[in-house]
Amino acid sequence: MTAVAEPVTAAARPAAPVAVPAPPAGGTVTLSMAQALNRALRDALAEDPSVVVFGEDVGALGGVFRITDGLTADFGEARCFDTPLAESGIVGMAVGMAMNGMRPVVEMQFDAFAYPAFEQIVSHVAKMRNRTRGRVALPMVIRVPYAGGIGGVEHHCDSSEAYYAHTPGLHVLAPSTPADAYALLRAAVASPDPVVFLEPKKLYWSKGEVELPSRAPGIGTAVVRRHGTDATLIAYGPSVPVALQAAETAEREGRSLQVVDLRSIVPFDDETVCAAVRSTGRAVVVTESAGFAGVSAEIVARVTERCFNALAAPVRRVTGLDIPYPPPKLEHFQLPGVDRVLDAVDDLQWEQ
Amino acid sequence: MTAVAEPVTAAARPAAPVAVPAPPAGGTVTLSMAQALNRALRDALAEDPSVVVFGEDVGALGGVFRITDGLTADFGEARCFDTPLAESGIVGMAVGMAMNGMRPVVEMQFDAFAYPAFEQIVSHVAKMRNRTRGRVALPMVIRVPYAGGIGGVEHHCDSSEAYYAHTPGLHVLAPSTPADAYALLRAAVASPDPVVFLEPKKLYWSKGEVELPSRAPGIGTAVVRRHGTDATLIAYGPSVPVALQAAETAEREGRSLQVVDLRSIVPFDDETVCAAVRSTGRAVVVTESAGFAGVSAEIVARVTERCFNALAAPVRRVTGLDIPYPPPKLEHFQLPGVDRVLDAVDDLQWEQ
Amino acid sequence: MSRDPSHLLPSAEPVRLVDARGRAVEGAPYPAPDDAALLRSLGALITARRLNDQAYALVRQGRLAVYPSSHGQEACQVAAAQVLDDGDWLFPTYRDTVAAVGRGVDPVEALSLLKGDWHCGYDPYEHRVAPHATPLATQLPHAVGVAHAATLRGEPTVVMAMCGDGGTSEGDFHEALNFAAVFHAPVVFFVQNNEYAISVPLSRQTAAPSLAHKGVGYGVPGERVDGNDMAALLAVLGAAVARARAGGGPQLVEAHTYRMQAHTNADDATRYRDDAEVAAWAERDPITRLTTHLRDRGVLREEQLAAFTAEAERVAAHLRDGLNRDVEPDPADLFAHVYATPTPQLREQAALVADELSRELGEPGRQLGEPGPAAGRRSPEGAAR
Amino acid sequence: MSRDPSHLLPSAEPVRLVDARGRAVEGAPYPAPDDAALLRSLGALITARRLNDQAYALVRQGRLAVYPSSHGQEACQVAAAQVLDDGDWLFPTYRDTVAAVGRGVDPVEALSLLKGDWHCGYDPYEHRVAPHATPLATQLPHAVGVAHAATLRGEPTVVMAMCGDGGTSEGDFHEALNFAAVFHAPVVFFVQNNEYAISVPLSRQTAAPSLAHKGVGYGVPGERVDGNDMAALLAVLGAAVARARAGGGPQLVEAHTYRMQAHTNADDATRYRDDAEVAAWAERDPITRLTTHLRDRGVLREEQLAAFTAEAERVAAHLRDGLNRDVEPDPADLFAHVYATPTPQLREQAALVADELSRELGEPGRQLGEPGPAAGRRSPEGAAR
Ligand SMILES: Cc1ncc(C[n+]2csc(CCOP(=O)(O)OP(=O)(O)O)c2C)c(N)n1
Ligand SMILES: Cc1ncc(C[n+]2csc(CCOP(=O)(O)OP(=O)(O)O)c2C)c(N)n1
Ligand SMILES: [Mg+2]
Ligand SMILES: [Mg+2]
Repeated sequence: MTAVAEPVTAAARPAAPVAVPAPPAGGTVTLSMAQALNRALRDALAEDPSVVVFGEDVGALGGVFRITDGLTADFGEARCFDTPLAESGIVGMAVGMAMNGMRPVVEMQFDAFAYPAFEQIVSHVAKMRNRTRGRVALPMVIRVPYAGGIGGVEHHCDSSEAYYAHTPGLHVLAPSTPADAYALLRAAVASPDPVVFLEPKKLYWSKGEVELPSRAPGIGTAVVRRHGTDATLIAYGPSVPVALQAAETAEREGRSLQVVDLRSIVPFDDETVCAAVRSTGRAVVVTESAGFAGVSAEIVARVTERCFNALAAPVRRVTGLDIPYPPPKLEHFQLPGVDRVLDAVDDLQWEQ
Repeated sequence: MTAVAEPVTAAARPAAPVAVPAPPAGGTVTLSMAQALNRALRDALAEDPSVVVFGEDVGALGGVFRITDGLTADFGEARCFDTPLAESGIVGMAVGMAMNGMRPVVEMQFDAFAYPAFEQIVSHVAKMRNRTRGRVALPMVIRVPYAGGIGGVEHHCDSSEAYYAHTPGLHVLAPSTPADAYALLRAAVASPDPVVFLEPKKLYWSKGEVELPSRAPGIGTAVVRRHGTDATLIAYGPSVPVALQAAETAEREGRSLQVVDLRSIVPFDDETVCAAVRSTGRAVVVTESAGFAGVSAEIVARVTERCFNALAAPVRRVTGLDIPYPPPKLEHFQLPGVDRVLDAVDDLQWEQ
Repeated sequence: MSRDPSHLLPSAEPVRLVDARGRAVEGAPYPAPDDAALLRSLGALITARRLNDQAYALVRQGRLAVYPSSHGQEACQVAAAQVLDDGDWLFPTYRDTVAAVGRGVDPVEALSLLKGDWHCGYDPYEHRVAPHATPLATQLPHAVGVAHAATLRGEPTVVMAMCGDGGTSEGDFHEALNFAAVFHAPVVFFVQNNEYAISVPLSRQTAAPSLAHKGVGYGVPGERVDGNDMAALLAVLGAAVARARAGGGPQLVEAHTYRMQAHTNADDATRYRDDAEVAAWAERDPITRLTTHLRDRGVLREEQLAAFTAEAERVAAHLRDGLNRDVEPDPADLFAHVYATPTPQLREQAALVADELSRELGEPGRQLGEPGPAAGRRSPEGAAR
Repeated sequence: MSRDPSHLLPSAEPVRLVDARGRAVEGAPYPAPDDAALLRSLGALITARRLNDQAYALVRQGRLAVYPSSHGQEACQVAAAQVLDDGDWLFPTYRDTVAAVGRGVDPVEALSLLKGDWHCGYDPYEHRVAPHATPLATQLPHAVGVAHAATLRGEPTVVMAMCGDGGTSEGDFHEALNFAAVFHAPVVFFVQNNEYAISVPLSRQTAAPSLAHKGVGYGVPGERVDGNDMAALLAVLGAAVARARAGGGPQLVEAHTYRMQAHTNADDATRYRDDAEVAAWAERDPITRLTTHLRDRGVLREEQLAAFTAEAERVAAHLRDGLNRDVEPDPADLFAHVYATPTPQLREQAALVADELSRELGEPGRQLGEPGPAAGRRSPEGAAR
């Protein structure tokens, strides 16, 4: 049985609660990404009384992915609560609460179910600070279980980052490890600006070491996940493990690939990305979302603008196809895989 | 007094009705873009009884920009009518009507006021044909008075093309001349697929020759608006006149700039664009919308992917800033102007 | 200044024609359907229950990803289909597979979505059943559009637009009811109030006296009905359809029922509700109720019941067979239906995938359709091995 | 099963305390406000009208881009502000400038949006007035959030959330009312039904008996009030605020009034309504009505009226002076407030614009702030001249 209370996933997943009841005082723990997120919310709720968590099914159920597991029980109804089923209302209410001293963290149940809130996000969340000349800040987080790879039916696997990344005024984050999930969610909740926080669904159950308190870099910082000399793979969120796997395969084939994990799509860490690309002279961008006018296009464009003279080949993209997300049985055609990444690497004009 | 019934524009515009009451049987007429659009709707309504036009204030008022001027009077309430004030409802109702044999053409009053319909557009309009394996087509047009340059207050000047262009399943068109406004709107209404039709507000009152019946190329075709040999400017909609002006200035300075007008953002005419860029070896993309993860990024990315070896310099972008659209008094900083375009051209590594 | 709203308000109690013990209610505000109709409904109910249980079992067997069951809500499902004419339309949600089947959709095709072969598995025009809607309440404005198009052409179509109690909170519910009222569209909005939206109980969804009380705010008559009373559902929905067809405009009908199982098989309902609550609703089972009612009145013969059960088994077997058959989905479909004619960009991408596949087919040990990276690599030319 | 809804339904006729001829209505369901309050309101009304007319004139003089006037709706504007305490919040639309001013916002700052210097010209926290909302109904969920945050902290804040008749059709209206009801939030939803949404008359906006009838569908009491009767507005809105403050939850109040002028100066109302309709409403002018009422009852002395008029002139002069003063907007502001700290990308873009400006300042004949291409070109190095 899966942890997903939705007509959605084929994949069998642990139904076990993800809450981490006994937080160690410090040091390093092994957590799934779901647990790391739960822990981040817990720690934020415990530290700052203005933090509130709400959305659909986040209370007693703990969210369809159990990210809010146990929060209502442990912090009370006032701090973590279910709302009526209306995403524009949820985001709009969060705007008002943020205007009035709170730090709301809201959950959209799936990417596609954040679309009803689009007007609130684009016309208010993103613009409030600017339109009030900095007088009204909106410290709020919109959490979105993001992208695919879990065998979900239609409307459950969209990749929506481009919509948010193109909207000035939002920060857009996408962790790829439990440690970053923890660190970035804490940073998002602490941020004075609104953050769209994209949680790769297919990585919820992936495990990793999490240092507590976190010393991971914050918003706006990319990291080199793997060093390499021949070409740089640029990825974020669900594509990072694919890039790392591709780099491993390539190494066996004698090619040294570097992997940059953006972590933060907005703000964008031009410095780290460009330094990495310049060091290899070749690059491939890997994203799960459709390519056309997506974040992958932006990465190609800005890397090319900035590193043109260091490039031995055009920066290539391996992205989702420009089609509606496929049904489960055809999903694997949509997801960037190791082979596609390596094919793209092969195309980087090595003959020159 | 302006033709705009909204708390929006500083610019004084002709309040006169735009309807063209006596359609000549053929030949060429001089029309404003607003008149050309009105004429296209008229001709479509007259030719095809399944065409219906609806939205906010499109009836008696003729739309806040008067694009539907006189349609209710001439074709009756059943063919052109006002709806309650709810954009999701408008688009959703259009979906149903398109499912049931009609060809709805709906008007969103301004870009930002289409956002409430975002879920309907992304999750239904764009996906219906695909999810039903081609059984249910949605021949419908979503008309959007688009972008800025008219001194509008906040929420009245957004450029929203990237949101739609990134969504597979939609066609996205943006005319820059009255002739194209007519031709492309006719093509959009006749299309078996949903079209987001972006009407550059600042060009509504610009005049031009319109051939009737139109022989302009249809959806998916870009055109070279001006030939040149040194560099190619790529633009669409409101940026085309800017690009043409820049090319004129450049000519006086002894530099020959080519101008490509995309007309159709989706589908994208790679052939025409790449041929143009290859012929000059240098290119600048000009769009009014924010640059980050916008259509401009896609153009840079795909041109670079396809023409890398023909490029003497990275393709540059001149775009709107990555900020919420400015208030009227600061609007000119947001709009790509001739000087910015020519500065970007100057940056195209001419020294090599 | 205000039009008199009293006729728009629902009755204080849901309309009931047959009580939980199967006895006819005296002085009910609607005439009872005739016995032939009730018998026919009983057959449909038995098949409906069997379909729900079969689909549930098929999830356990891994043939379906998940199934949002209408177990306990079958009377609503059957009534929604039965009150419509052939030319009418039904707009179902993900939970309304049984209603779609009731209009003639092949259950195997209806479950294609949840099997994962494709999205909508049936031809919506064949039985005038819209694709299952997942984004909540988004189907309701579509229903209004279908109805309004029919009205404009002078066709007598009525549209049955279904949604859940949770769905009534979405903005699209509001906009659809308002549009239907303003355009006087022949739509019956049928809310199955099953007390839960996943884990959220009705009391946290609304503070309204009832969901049917939302009608008056649009000038739409609201009615409430016992959602486990087949007779009452046929009467109330039938009257709403007849009224819409006669030009009376839209209506809002709220059926009080209960989601007997978890939201889907993937859900753990013990986290948010008591078994006792579920047990109490089991007492009100719609099938037991109608069976008792017809049996007590001597209308139902045991052979008839046996025939119903046999028919239900036949349908279940058909479903099993259909879902146990593996269809190899064709990746070419991914590109074929995005637009009427694929864009040049899609043709390029389709060619890339075809190229991957042709390479992959040359590679032993990799199966088309196997999860994981999509395809075989091109031979890594240029790679410094 | 259903909670009794009768207390949630509005009265058949709008509440009226003073009739169109200025006479007190017998047996009105609310006590009349005392004369001091009414006198104070008259002063505010006179200033409100003067502000509307001054702003309208300033558009003709080119000092404002456009002005959506509340001419004719001033009683609603004044009442919305007057019934609130300092700690309360007001959420105005683009048409509610006068209400914002009523809470203390400087009219010059309130009109910054329409002058075009910046978006919101005032500090929303200073007088607890949210920025004018343009995307219709989107401010209503914000109002619920502000109220709920206050409730969580145990603060006695009440929020007055304003919208128009057209705005009630948007999904956000629905979601906000439902959230307010479920969270029992102290919000007064105040709908100014001025009969039009730009060109669309109420009859095409809704088929409901009244907009106040939408309340019952959320479990929110609905009330209707004569929107040109200052006394009735103070009574009804005052009671709603008191009820919300006392923990009674949200309320929906619909005021029946009329948009006496076009939607904005840019609109041509002759396209969609008759002068006779406008003339009929002129008879029901809220200021004339209250003046007559107070004068007839000997409460209003002519010196007082003169003082009110003088005060209105003073405010109008302040507005004129403020709007005639040209402030040079600073382009650095474009980048300063997108985020708390500009991103590296914004710093780059700000530097580019600053560079353009510095070049431009060296160029005679080009003015900062002049429309058209933003700035001077860099010297076109490399250009083959
Ligand atoms: C717009 C949207 N938001 C959220 C969801 C996720 N979701 C799927 S079903 C469901 C609960 C629906 O409850 P209800 O409308 O009562 O229908 P029921 O499942 O009880 O039949 C939710 C929240 C969705 N499908 N669409
Ligand atoms: C979401 C949205 N859609 C459309 C508009 C354009 N628009 C501005 S005002 C208006 C009419 C509003 O009417 P109403 O709510 O009755 O308020 P009034 O102007 O009468 O005060 C419209 C359609 C908008 N501002 N926001
Ligand atoms: Mg339910
Ligand atoms: Mg109005």
